[in-house]
Amino acid sequence: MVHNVSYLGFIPLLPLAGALILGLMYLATCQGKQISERLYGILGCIGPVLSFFMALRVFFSLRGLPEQERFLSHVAYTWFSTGELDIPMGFLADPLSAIMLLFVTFVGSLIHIYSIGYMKGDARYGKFFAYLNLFLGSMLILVLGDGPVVMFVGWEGVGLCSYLLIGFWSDDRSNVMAGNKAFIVNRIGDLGFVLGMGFLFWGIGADGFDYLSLKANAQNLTAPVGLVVCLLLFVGATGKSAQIPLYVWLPDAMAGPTPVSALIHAATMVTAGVYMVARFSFLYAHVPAAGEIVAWIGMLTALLAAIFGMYQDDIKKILAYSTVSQLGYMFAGVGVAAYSAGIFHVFTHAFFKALLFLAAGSVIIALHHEQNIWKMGGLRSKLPTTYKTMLIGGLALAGCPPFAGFFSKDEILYSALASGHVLIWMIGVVVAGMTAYYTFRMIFVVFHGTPRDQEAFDHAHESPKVMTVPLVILAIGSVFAGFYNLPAIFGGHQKFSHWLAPSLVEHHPHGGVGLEILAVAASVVAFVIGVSIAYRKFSVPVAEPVYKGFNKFGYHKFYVDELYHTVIVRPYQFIGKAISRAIEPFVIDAPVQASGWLYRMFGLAFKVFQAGYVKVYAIYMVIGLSVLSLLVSQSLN
Amino acid sequence: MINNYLALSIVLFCLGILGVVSRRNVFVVFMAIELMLNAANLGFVAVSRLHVNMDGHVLALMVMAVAAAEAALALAVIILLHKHKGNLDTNIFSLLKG
Amino acid sequence: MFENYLSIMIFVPILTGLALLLLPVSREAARALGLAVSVIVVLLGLKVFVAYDGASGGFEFTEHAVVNESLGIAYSLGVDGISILVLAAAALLFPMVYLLFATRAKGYYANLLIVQGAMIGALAATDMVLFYVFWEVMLLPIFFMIGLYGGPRRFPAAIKITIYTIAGSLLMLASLIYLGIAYHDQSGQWSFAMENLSAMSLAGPTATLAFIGFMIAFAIKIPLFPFHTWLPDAYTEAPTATTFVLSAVMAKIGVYGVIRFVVPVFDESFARYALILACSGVVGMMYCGIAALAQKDMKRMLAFSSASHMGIIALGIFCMNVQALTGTLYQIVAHATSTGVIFLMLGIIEERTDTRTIDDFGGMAAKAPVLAFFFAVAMLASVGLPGTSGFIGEFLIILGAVKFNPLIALFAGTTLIIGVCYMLWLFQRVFFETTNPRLEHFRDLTAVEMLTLLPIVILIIVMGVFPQPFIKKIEPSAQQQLAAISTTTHIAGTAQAGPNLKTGEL
Amino acid sequence: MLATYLFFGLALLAVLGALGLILFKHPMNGAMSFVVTLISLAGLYALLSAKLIFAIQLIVYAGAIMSLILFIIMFLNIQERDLPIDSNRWFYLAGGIIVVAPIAGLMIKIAKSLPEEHPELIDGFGDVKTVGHLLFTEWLLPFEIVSILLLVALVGAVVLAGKRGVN
Repeated sequence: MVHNVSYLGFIPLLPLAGALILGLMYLATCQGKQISERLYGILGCIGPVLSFFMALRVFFSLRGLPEQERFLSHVAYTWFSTGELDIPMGFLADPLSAIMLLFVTFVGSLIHIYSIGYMKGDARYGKFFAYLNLFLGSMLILVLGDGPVVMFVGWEGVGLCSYLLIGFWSDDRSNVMAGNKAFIVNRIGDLGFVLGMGFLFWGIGADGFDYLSLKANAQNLTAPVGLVVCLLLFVGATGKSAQIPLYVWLPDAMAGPTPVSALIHAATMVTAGVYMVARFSFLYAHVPAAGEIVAWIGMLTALLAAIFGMYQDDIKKILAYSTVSQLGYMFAGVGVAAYSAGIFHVFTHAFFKALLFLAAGSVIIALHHEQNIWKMGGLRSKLPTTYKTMLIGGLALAGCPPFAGFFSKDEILYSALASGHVLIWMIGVVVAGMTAYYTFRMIFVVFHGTPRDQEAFDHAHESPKVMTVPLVILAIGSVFAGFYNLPAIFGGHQKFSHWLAPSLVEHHPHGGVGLEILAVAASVVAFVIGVSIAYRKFSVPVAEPVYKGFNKFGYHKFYVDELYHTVIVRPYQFIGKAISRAIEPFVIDAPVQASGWLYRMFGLAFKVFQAGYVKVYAIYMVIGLSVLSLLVSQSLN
Repeated sequence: MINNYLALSIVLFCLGILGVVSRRNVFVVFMAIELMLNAANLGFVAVSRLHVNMDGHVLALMVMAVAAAEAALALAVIILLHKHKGNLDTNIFSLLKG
Repeated sequence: MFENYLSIMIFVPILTGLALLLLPVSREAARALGLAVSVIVVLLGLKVFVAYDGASGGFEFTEHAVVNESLGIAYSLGVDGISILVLAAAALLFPMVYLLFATRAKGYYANLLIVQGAMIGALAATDMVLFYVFWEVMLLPIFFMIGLYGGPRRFPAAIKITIYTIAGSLLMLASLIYLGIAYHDQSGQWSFAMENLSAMSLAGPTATLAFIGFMIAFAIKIPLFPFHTWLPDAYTEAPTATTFVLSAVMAKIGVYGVIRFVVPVFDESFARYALILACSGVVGMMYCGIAALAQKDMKRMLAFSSASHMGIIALGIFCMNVQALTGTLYQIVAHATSTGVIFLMLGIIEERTDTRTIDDFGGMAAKAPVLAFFFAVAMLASVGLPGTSGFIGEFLIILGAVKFNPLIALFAGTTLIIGVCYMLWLFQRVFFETTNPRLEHFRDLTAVEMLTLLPIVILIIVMGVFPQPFIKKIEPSAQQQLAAISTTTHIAGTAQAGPNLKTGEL
Repeated sequence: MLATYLFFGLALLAVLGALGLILFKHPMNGAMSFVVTLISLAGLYALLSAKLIFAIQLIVYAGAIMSLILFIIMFLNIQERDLPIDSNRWFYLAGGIIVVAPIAGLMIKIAKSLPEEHPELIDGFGDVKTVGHLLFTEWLLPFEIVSILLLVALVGAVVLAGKRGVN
C-alpha cells in the first residue's frame, strides 16, 4: 500500500530553489556592491529549516500509518522513458528514507546556522551558502529518489557540491587539486554504479525501475547477474563512502571549509554508500557472497583508516580518517546483513561526527586557521564550551557507554559475531580500541597540557553563540541518540530496527545473551585500553613525536597516495603525452600523411616532363599521335 | 587521282610538324602552322571533289578566315614579345613551367 | 500561408549567402542580413519542431518533386524523429554566431549562411542523391572559412579536412551508384528514395563493399577512430564559429547519416560488423579522451574532447537497441549545446586575450564569474552530470551497451572518468588558482553575450530535467528504424552476441 | 594527261617550298619559299575545280596574309645576330621524321584505299555563286560566328599591338 503525497517533491526543491536564488544574487553582485552577509545567511537557512519541518511531517505521517503501509510516494512527472525503460521523477518516503531525511535536514540545518558564524568575513559568503543549499537539495534527492536513477541524480549532485566546496578557496592550487581528486575518484565509483544499474535494468528492471518494483521482482534475478550487480553497486559505494580502494579522496577533502567537512564529508554524503547498500538490501540479501565482500572491505578499511588516524598531525585529518574508519564499520554492518545496525550507526555517527568537526572548526577559528594539533594545547580553559562538547563527541566516537556511538557500534559488532563472522568481529574490537586511542590522543593534545604556541593561545577566544548553540544541540544528540535503538540486554526494544523493518530485508540473528554480553564486554574493554594508553602518553605535556620504522610507514599512510600516483596518474599522463606526441602524428595519422606525400612525389616526378616550352608539349602530342598511328596500323593489318 | 592529292596534303602536313618541332624561330614556327592549315585545306578541297559536294569548300573558307584571324593576333603577339624580350626564340617563353 | 517550411529553411540561407558573395555589401550589413536570415530559420525551425507530432514515427512536412524521371532522382524532403532534433539544432544555434562575433569579413557570414542551408538540406533530404548533393555542398563553405579566415596553419588544415572528407564522399558516391543499380536490377525501376532502397534485400560481397563505402564516408565525418586525424587540426585552426559549426552540427550529420542510411539499407552487414564498429567508437572515445589531457592549447584540447564524445555517441548506434539509439539521438543535441557553448565561450576568451595556451590563464573565475558559471554548466553537461542534458543520452547509451556487450559497456563507461579528468584539469587551470597577470583587465561577458548564451545554458538544464518532451518525438522513429534490423538479424542468424541478462548467461 | 603533269609539277613545287620554309635560316627566305607553296596550292585548287577557293587562296593567303607576315618581318628588321641559334635543328629534324613517319604512313595507307575514279562534275561546281549560296543557307550560322571571330581578332590585335612595351 503506497500513499501519494505531493509535498514530497518540495523537500529537495526548497534547498535547490534557495541555491538558485542565492547563486543568482551572488553572481549579480559579486563584482559590485556586496549584499550583507546577514541576508545571505538568513536566506541560506530558510530552505534547510523548512525542509526539516517537512521531514518531520513525513516522519509523523509515516508513524500514523500501519507498519506495512509506511510508504509515501509522489511521482512529479515522467523523467524519461524509452522502450522498456521508464524512469519517473518520483520520490519515495519509507521508514529508511524518513530516518535519513530527518537527520540530514536536522544536521544540515544546524551546520547552515553554524556557518553563519564560521564563514564571517569571507568574500564568497553568498556562494558558500548557495553551494551548501545545492548540496542539501542533492542529498535529499539522493535520499528521497524512488529508484536508482533518481538516486543517481542526487548521488552525482552531492559529488559535484563536494568538488565545489573542497576547492572553495580556489586560489590555492592544492585545494582545487583535492577537489579534482574527490570528483574523479567519485566518478570511478559512479562508473560502477551506472554499470550496476545497467545490469540491474536488463536483469529485472523492465517491469519498473523503482525500488518497490525491483524488490517485488528481486527473486527473478539470477545469481551471477545478482552478484555482478551487487559488486558494481558496491564499487559505487566505495567511491562515495571512501572505502578501500577509493578512500584516498576523503582525507584530502579536508581542504574545504570545516562546516563542509562536517556536513558533507562526515555526516551525510559519505554515508550515501551505506544508505545505498541498505536500500538494495533486497538484492544483497539475495546474494550472500556480495555481502561477505562488502563486510570484509568495510572492516579492512576501518582497520587501515584507524592505523592512519593514529599518526595524523592535522586535527581535521584525524577526524577524516576516523570517518573513513567508522564508514568501514557501517559497511561491515550492512555486509553481514545487519542493515538496521549499519543505518543506526549512520544515524548516530552523523551527530557525533558533525559535532566533532564543528568543535574542531571552533578550535581552528579560535587559533586563526591553525590545524596542526602540535601547535595547540591547554585550550580547555580558553574554549570551555568547545571542550565540553568535543569531549562528548569524542566519547561517543570512542564508544564509551552510554553515548550514542557505543550502542550503534556494539550493535554492528554483535551482529558480526552472531552471524558467525568472528574474525571480522575481532578486527572490529581492535579497531574500536584504536579509535578510542586516537580520539583521546587528539583531545588530550589539543585541550590538555600546556600551550605549545603561546601567542596563538593568548589570542584564542570562545566562538560566538551562533556556533556554539549548534554544538550544544549536537552534543545532546550525541548523548541520547543511542537510546533510540536500545537492545534488549539493556532493557530496550530496538525501536529503530523495528521502525526500519518495512524498508529492509534482514533477519536478526539470535546469538543469545551470552554472545551479547561478550560483545559488550569486549567493546568496553577495548575502549578502556585505548583511552588509558592515550592518557598515559598524552595527558602530560609532550612534544611532537618523530616517527620511525612502522610508525613512519603509518605516518606516511603506507605511501598509498604515492603508489596511486605512480601506478595510475603518471602512466595516464604518460599515455596522453605519448598519444599526442607520438602515436597520433606517427601512427594513426601516418597513412594520411603518407598518401599526401605519395601524391606530392608523383607531382614531383611528373614535373620533370613539364618543361614549360610549348614546343615540348607539341612534341609530346606528336609522339602520342605517332604511337597511336602505329597501333592503328597494326590493327589494320 | 584524289589519293595523290591527299598524299600531298599529308606530306605537307608532316613537313609542317617538322617545322614546328625543329625550329626555334617564332616566325618559322608560325608559318609552319600556316603550312599545316593549308595542308588541311588541300585535304578538304580534294575530298570535296571526290564527293562532288561543296561543303569542303566552305570549310576551307572557314579555315582561311580562322588563319587570317590567327595571323593577325599571332603577329600582334610576336610584336609584343619582341618588344618585351628583344628576341624571337620560342624557348625563352616558358611561362607554362610548373 | 505556405507549407514548404523545409525548402525555405534550406534555400533562403543559401541564396542569401550567394547573393552576399556576389554583391558589394558592407561587413555590418552582411552580419545584419545573416542574423535576420538565421532568425527567420530559427522561427521556422521552432515551428517545425513544435508542430512535429512524431507519434507515428513517419515523415512529416514532406515535399516531393521529380528531378530526373529516367534515373528516379527526386527532390524529396521530410522530417522524422531521427532528424528532428538535429534539424532543430542546425536551425536554432546559428544566430549566436552572428551575435557574438561582429568583426568578421563579409564572405565569412555568407559562408555561414550557405553551410547552414546545406546542413538543413542534408538533414531534410529523403532522397539519397539529394542528400549526397547537400552533403558535398556542406563542405565547401567549411573549406573557405578555414582557408580564408582561420589560424596561422589554416592551409594544411583546410586542405586536410577537405580532401579527407571528399575521399570518403567519393566512396559513398560509388556505393550510392551501386545501390541505384542494385535497385534497378531488383525492381526494374530507378529510384534513390530512402524507403525504396531500405526495402531492398542486399547480400553478397559487393553489398558489403558498398556498406564499407558508406561507413567510411560517415566515419570520417563523425569522426570515428582511426579516421579522426583531420579533426584536431581543423578544429584548432578554424575560426571559432566554424569550429562551432563543425562540432555542434556537422559531426552530428555523420552520425545522423549512419542512422538514416546505413542502418536501414545495409541492415545485415551492419548487424554483422556492429561489434567492430562499437569497438572503434569506444577506442576512439578513450584514445581522444586521454590525448585531450596532454594538450596545451585549449581549443585543441576541446577538439579532442569533442572527438572523444563522438565516439560514445556513435557507439549508441552500434548497440542496436532502442535505448542506445534514443540516447544517441538525444546526446547529439545535448552535445551540440554543451560543446557548442564551450567553443563559443572559447572564442570570446580568445578574442579578449589573444591566446589559447592554457598556461596563459588562471583565476578567471574571479575576474569573470558569469563566464565561469556558464562554462561550468556547459562543462558539467559535457561530462554527463545528471540534471544536465549530457546525462540522459550518456546514460541511455551505456544502458544499451550493457545489453549489447558488457565489456563494451565497461569501457564505454570510462567516459565518465576520462571526461572528468581533462575537463576538471582545464577548468582548474583556466578559472581557478591565482589570477594570471595577463588577465588583469579581463572583462566579464557583456549583456549581449550573456543574453546570447543564456538560452542555451538554460536549454542544457531544461534538457536534463525535462527530457521526455524531446524523447517523445524521437523514440517512435528509433523503434521503427530498429524494427527492420531486428527482423533481418533474426533471419540471418546473426542476432546480437551479447549476454542474455534475463537468463543470466554471461 | 596535262592535269597529271600539272599536278606533279605543282606538287613538287609545293613540297620544295615547304622544305625551304623549314630549312632556310632567315625567316625572310623561309617566307618567300612559303609563298611558292601557297601559289602552287592555289594551282592545285584550280585543278580540283575549286574556283572560288583558288581565287581566295591567291588573294587572301598568298596576297594578304603573306604580305602581312613579310611586312612584320621587315618591320622588326631582324638581323642575323638576332636569330635564335637552332643548335639541335638536325637532331630534332631527324627525330621528327622518325616520329612523323608512322603518322604519314598510316594516313597515306588510308588515302590509298579511296576510290580511284572521279565522278562527273555538276554544273557550277566550285563557282562563286553555288558556294556563296551554300554559305548563306546551310552554313549561315558558322559563317556569322566566323565573322564575329574575325572581329574579335581585329580588336585583339589592335589592343595587343597597341600596348606600350617595356623596352
